[in-house]
Amino acid sequence: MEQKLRDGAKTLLEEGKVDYIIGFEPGSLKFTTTPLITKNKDDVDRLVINPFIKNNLSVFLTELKGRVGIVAKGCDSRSIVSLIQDKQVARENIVIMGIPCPGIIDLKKVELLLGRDRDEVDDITRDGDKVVITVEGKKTEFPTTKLLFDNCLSCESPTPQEYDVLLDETSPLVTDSAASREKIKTLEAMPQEQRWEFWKEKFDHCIRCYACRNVCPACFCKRCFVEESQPQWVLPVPRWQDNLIFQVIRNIHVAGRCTDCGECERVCPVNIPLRSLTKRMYEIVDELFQYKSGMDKEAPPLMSHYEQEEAEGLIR
Amino acid sequence: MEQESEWEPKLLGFLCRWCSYAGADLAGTSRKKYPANIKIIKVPCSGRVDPLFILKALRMGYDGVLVSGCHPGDCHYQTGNYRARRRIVITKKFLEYMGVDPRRFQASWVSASEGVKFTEVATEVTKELSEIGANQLFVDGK
Amino acid sequence: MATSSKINKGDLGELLKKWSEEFTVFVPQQEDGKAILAQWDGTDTSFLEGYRNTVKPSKANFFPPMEEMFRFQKDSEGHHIEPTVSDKHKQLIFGIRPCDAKSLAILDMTFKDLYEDPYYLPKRNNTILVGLGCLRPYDSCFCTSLGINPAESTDVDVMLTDIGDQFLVEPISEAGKELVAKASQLEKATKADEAKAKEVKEASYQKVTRKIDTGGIKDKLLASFNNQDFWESIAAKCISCGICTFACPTCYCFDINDELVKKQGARFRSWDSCAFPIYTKMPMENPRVEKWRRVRQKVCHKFEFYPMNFDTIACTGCGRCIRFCLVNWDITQTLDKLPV
Amino acid sequence: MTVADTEQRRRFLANGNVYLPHIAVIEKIIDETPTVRTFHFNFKDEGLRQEFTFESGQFGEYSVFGIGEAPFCISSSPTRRDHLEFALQRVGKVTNALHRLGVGAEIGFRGPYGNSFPLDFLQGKNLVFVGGGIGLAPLRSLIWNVIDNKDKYEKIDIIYGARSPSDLCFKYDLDSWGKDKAVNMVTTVDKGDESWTGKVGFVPQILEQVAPSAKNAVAIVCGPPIMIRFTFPVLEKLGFTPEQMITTLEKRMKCGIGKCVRCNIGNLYVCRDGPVFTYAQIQNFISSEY
Repeated sequence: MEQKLRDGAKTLLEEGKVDYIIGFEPGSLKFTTTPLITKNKDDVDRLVINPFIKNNLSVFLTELKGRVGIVAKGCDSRSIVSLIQDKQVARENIVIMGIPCPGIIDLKKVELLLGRDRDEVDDITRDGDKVVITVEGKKTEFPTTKLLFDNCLSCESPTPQEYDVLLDETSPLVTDSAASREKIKTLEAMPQEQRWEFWKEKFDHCIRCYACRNVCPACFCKRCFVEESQPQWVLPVPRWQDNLIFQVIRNIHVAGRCTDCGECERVCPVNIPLRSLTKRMYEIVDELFQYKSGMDKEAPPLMSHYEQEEAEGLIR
Repeated sequence: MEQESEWEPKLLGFLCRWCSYAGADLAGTSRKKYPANIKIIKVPCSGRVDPLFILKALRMGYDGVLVSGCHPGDCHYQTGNYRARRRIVITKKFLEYMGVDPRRFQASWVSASEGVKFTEVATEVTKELSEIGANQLFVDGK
Repeated sequence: MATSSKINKGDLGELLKKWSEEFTVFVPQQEDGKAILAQWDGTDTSFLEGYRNTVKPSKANFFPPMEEMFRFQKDSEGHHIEPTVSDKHKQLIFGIRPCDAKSLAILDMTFKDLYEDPYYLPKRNNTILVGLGCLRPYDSCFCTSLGINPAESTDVDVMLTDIGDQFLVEPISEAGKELVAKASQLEKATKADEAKAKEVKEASYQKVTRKIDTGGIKDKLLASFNNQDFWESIAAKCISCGICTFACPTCYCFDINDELVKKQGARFRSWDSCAFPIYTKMPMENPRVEKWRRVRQKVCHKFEFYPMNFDTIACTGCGRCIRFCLVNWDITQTLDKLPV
Repeated sequence: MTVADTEQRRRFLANGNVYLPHIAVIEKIIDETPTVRTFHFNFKDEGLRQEFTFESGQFGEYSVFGIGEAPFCISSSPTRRDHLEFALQRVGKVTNALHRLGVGAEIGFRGPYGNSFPLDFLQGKNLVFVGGGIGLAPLRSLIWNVIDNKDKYEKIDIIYGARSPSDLCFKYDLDSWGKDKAVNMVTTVDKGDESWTGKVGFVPQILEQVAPSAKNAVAIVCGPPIMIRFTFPVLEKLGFTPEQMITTLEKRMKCGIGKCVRCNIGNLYVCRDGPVFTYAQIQNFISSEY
């Protein structure tokens, strides 16, 4: 699959069909990949596909000028579709090289499970529904569902629905939707006040690095309300009240665009369970409007459309 | 701490100028009494209300927020209130999930001729806010 | 060399308890498998198990993410300003790594420069640093390239080295000597203990495998300053978040903001980052709209401008920016690729 | 450049804390253009009012309490010291708030900060002032300073321009400089109107026409970044060396004392090492950083 990708990407650049290729190359740390964004056809030999290609590369589409060939997992392709729906990118300017994705390994889960950091793990190998981890020469097997990212566990389209080239046959993804929304279930079971206290405490840790926003393909505004000073909606200081409002509004602003790719939670340096917000919003949108983001590039975006009769009973 | 007996809920209303604002006006001129607890901001359309306004009002210490616009189908700008509806219900559901009492953020459709309905809505919302007590959402500590 | 002493690991709790009488003691507490600098709970020393380095750098204890500078209010006579009372309590940071101790020495230069910073320095002067040699550097660490031995430091008051069942205790500063002299839990170290510590330090040094070449780096950066193609290629995958800045023990950019509620107000300072486009934005102009200019600023500030101003590279090789970067943007690779 | 020594820098700290502002009161407001205003102010504290000194080129951090702080140069001359002045264009949060203030309102002031124009170096030389728009404010402090000590300087050229006649600042000064025999005053606008009789053209073009000699001369330039960028090449053409070109720069600033970093040009901080620079100091970085 990797060779097919490299050859395809090289051809795209050589034939002038795209100006840029966006994909993954090996990172500088163990079990890490890093985005490769290049115009140079010699670079594409570094492209890789492995169980650690966690980034949602579609975030780079809105900042590159020209035509782009992009490597996309199922969730990434949904983000691309959503960007097309919002007219942020034009379909004809993108060549999607689709990867049927069997799920991405969450290194934080590996670390918690083993009680040691990733750089002290020798090897992690994916073998179907098992993951074999080697530590100090000793191999241990774990069920894949214990080690995939939460959002992978409820993935609705492991294989891209929108693509120009599909690099492999569809491969099965083992999901566990109950595990995927376990944190949400716990929250829903709490009394109302306790839920608010939970989020207060979480957002007390926020340092306002804006990684969650900057990495989100759905957060494509050129100017964000948090940076507005006239009027000053929230202060740009890491205080829980301002942090919390920032995140609530961000979630509302991306409702109908968020595809539950999980990137915001993955990148949070202070481990705020952001997906417990985005995933719930994703569900609310589905419950109220039977709408799933990034599934149909011809569909009007959620917030610029309406039905005559919907969402009854919530307004007096 | 404010004394329980002195405390009165403060409600911020964003009212569409074409209908609910006129409705509130009608309630006033026809001497239908609605609670003085509501402070009204006139907006060109319920579609103008960004969920940010709601959060900002709660942050500023209002005990509740009411958004009121034209009945579905009656929008002066054809579709403003339909769009508002999607935004409002999403915000309402989401805030509830986060732990905000759903009674703190309410919405209603009130036409220019419904002075009575406006009085009812304002009275009921104020009553509900009295029941749930002062907004402590953004207060430090606990 | 000052005479060193040692302490049994089992007696460390007693020593921390003793110190708690005089200081607020901060230790690297474990939380969800990560170490964070937090006030010692006064019970045990299990926090040392598995401790490598804290997620947040220790600068937060001196230069917090957000800090009130002063309050103001208005009455009939006009405005009144009330400086925020600086915290006078003495703190002791236990277990700080040599890289982070060095970073404080680097921050001191800026905060002492021309005008003394009235928020950072009092906290700094009220602090005792007890260093702990690092035996398990991460694969992202490159401190040795910046002249740091992970298990040795002159930027602390007292330095501890793990020699098996005991820690070798070396007083470094005058305050450190005083502190050690008062501690009854210590006993005199033997020649063998000192030899063992030396061995540990050498072994630690060897464990740091990531390297950068700092030779002529200032000149290389100056020569590449206007090389837009280079900087664009380096910056391509950056997503302009503040993680590397906030995780960095030597980054100190800050923002200042006011808040006014009902005639009562306060001015705050808070961490800021050169990665944010708004950082340099003026109403009519912004000299760093493009991402490559911001990435260049970050690299040049640490490896070119800081050395020009203070004769020190503003990087300690702690590796946090590499570990936490969500796209694995790696400063060591950038420096490697610098055109000669 | 003339850098104040540490002693002097620390003289006017409020409570010994460099971040605390002094309270000052606005005494007079002059509308310069539709978007630019000059404020005359004085300290509320009687003692400070008497003691406070500064040099031409230095700036202060001005607070509107509850809104924030912004840096502006002191636009009056230290030779005329019954009050202080600053001028600003209404462009952002703080400047808008300042424009909403009336006479008698209180503001916060920290300073003076930064270096100043090198008077020792300028003495005995021909001075060429090149200003654009609100950029005249810092030059104005120096121009009055020079005019009040006329015998110490040689020829004075002032080339000043703005977008339109209504955008010219300090018209009252332009008039009195125009009448001063020691001064060659040239005013230009990018686009004139019916009543405009002066020159029309961008400042760098007019500078090229006026063509002041570089011999024993120093050019002092301040204006919008675009004007500064185009003025240096013209001066070079006229034979000015990088050491003979002085500018005063503006950047986004917060602390004003070289700590918060955002105003750097290379290793130099506009607030700490500037705002006054020779072109020689900044030419490596200015093309891409300003």
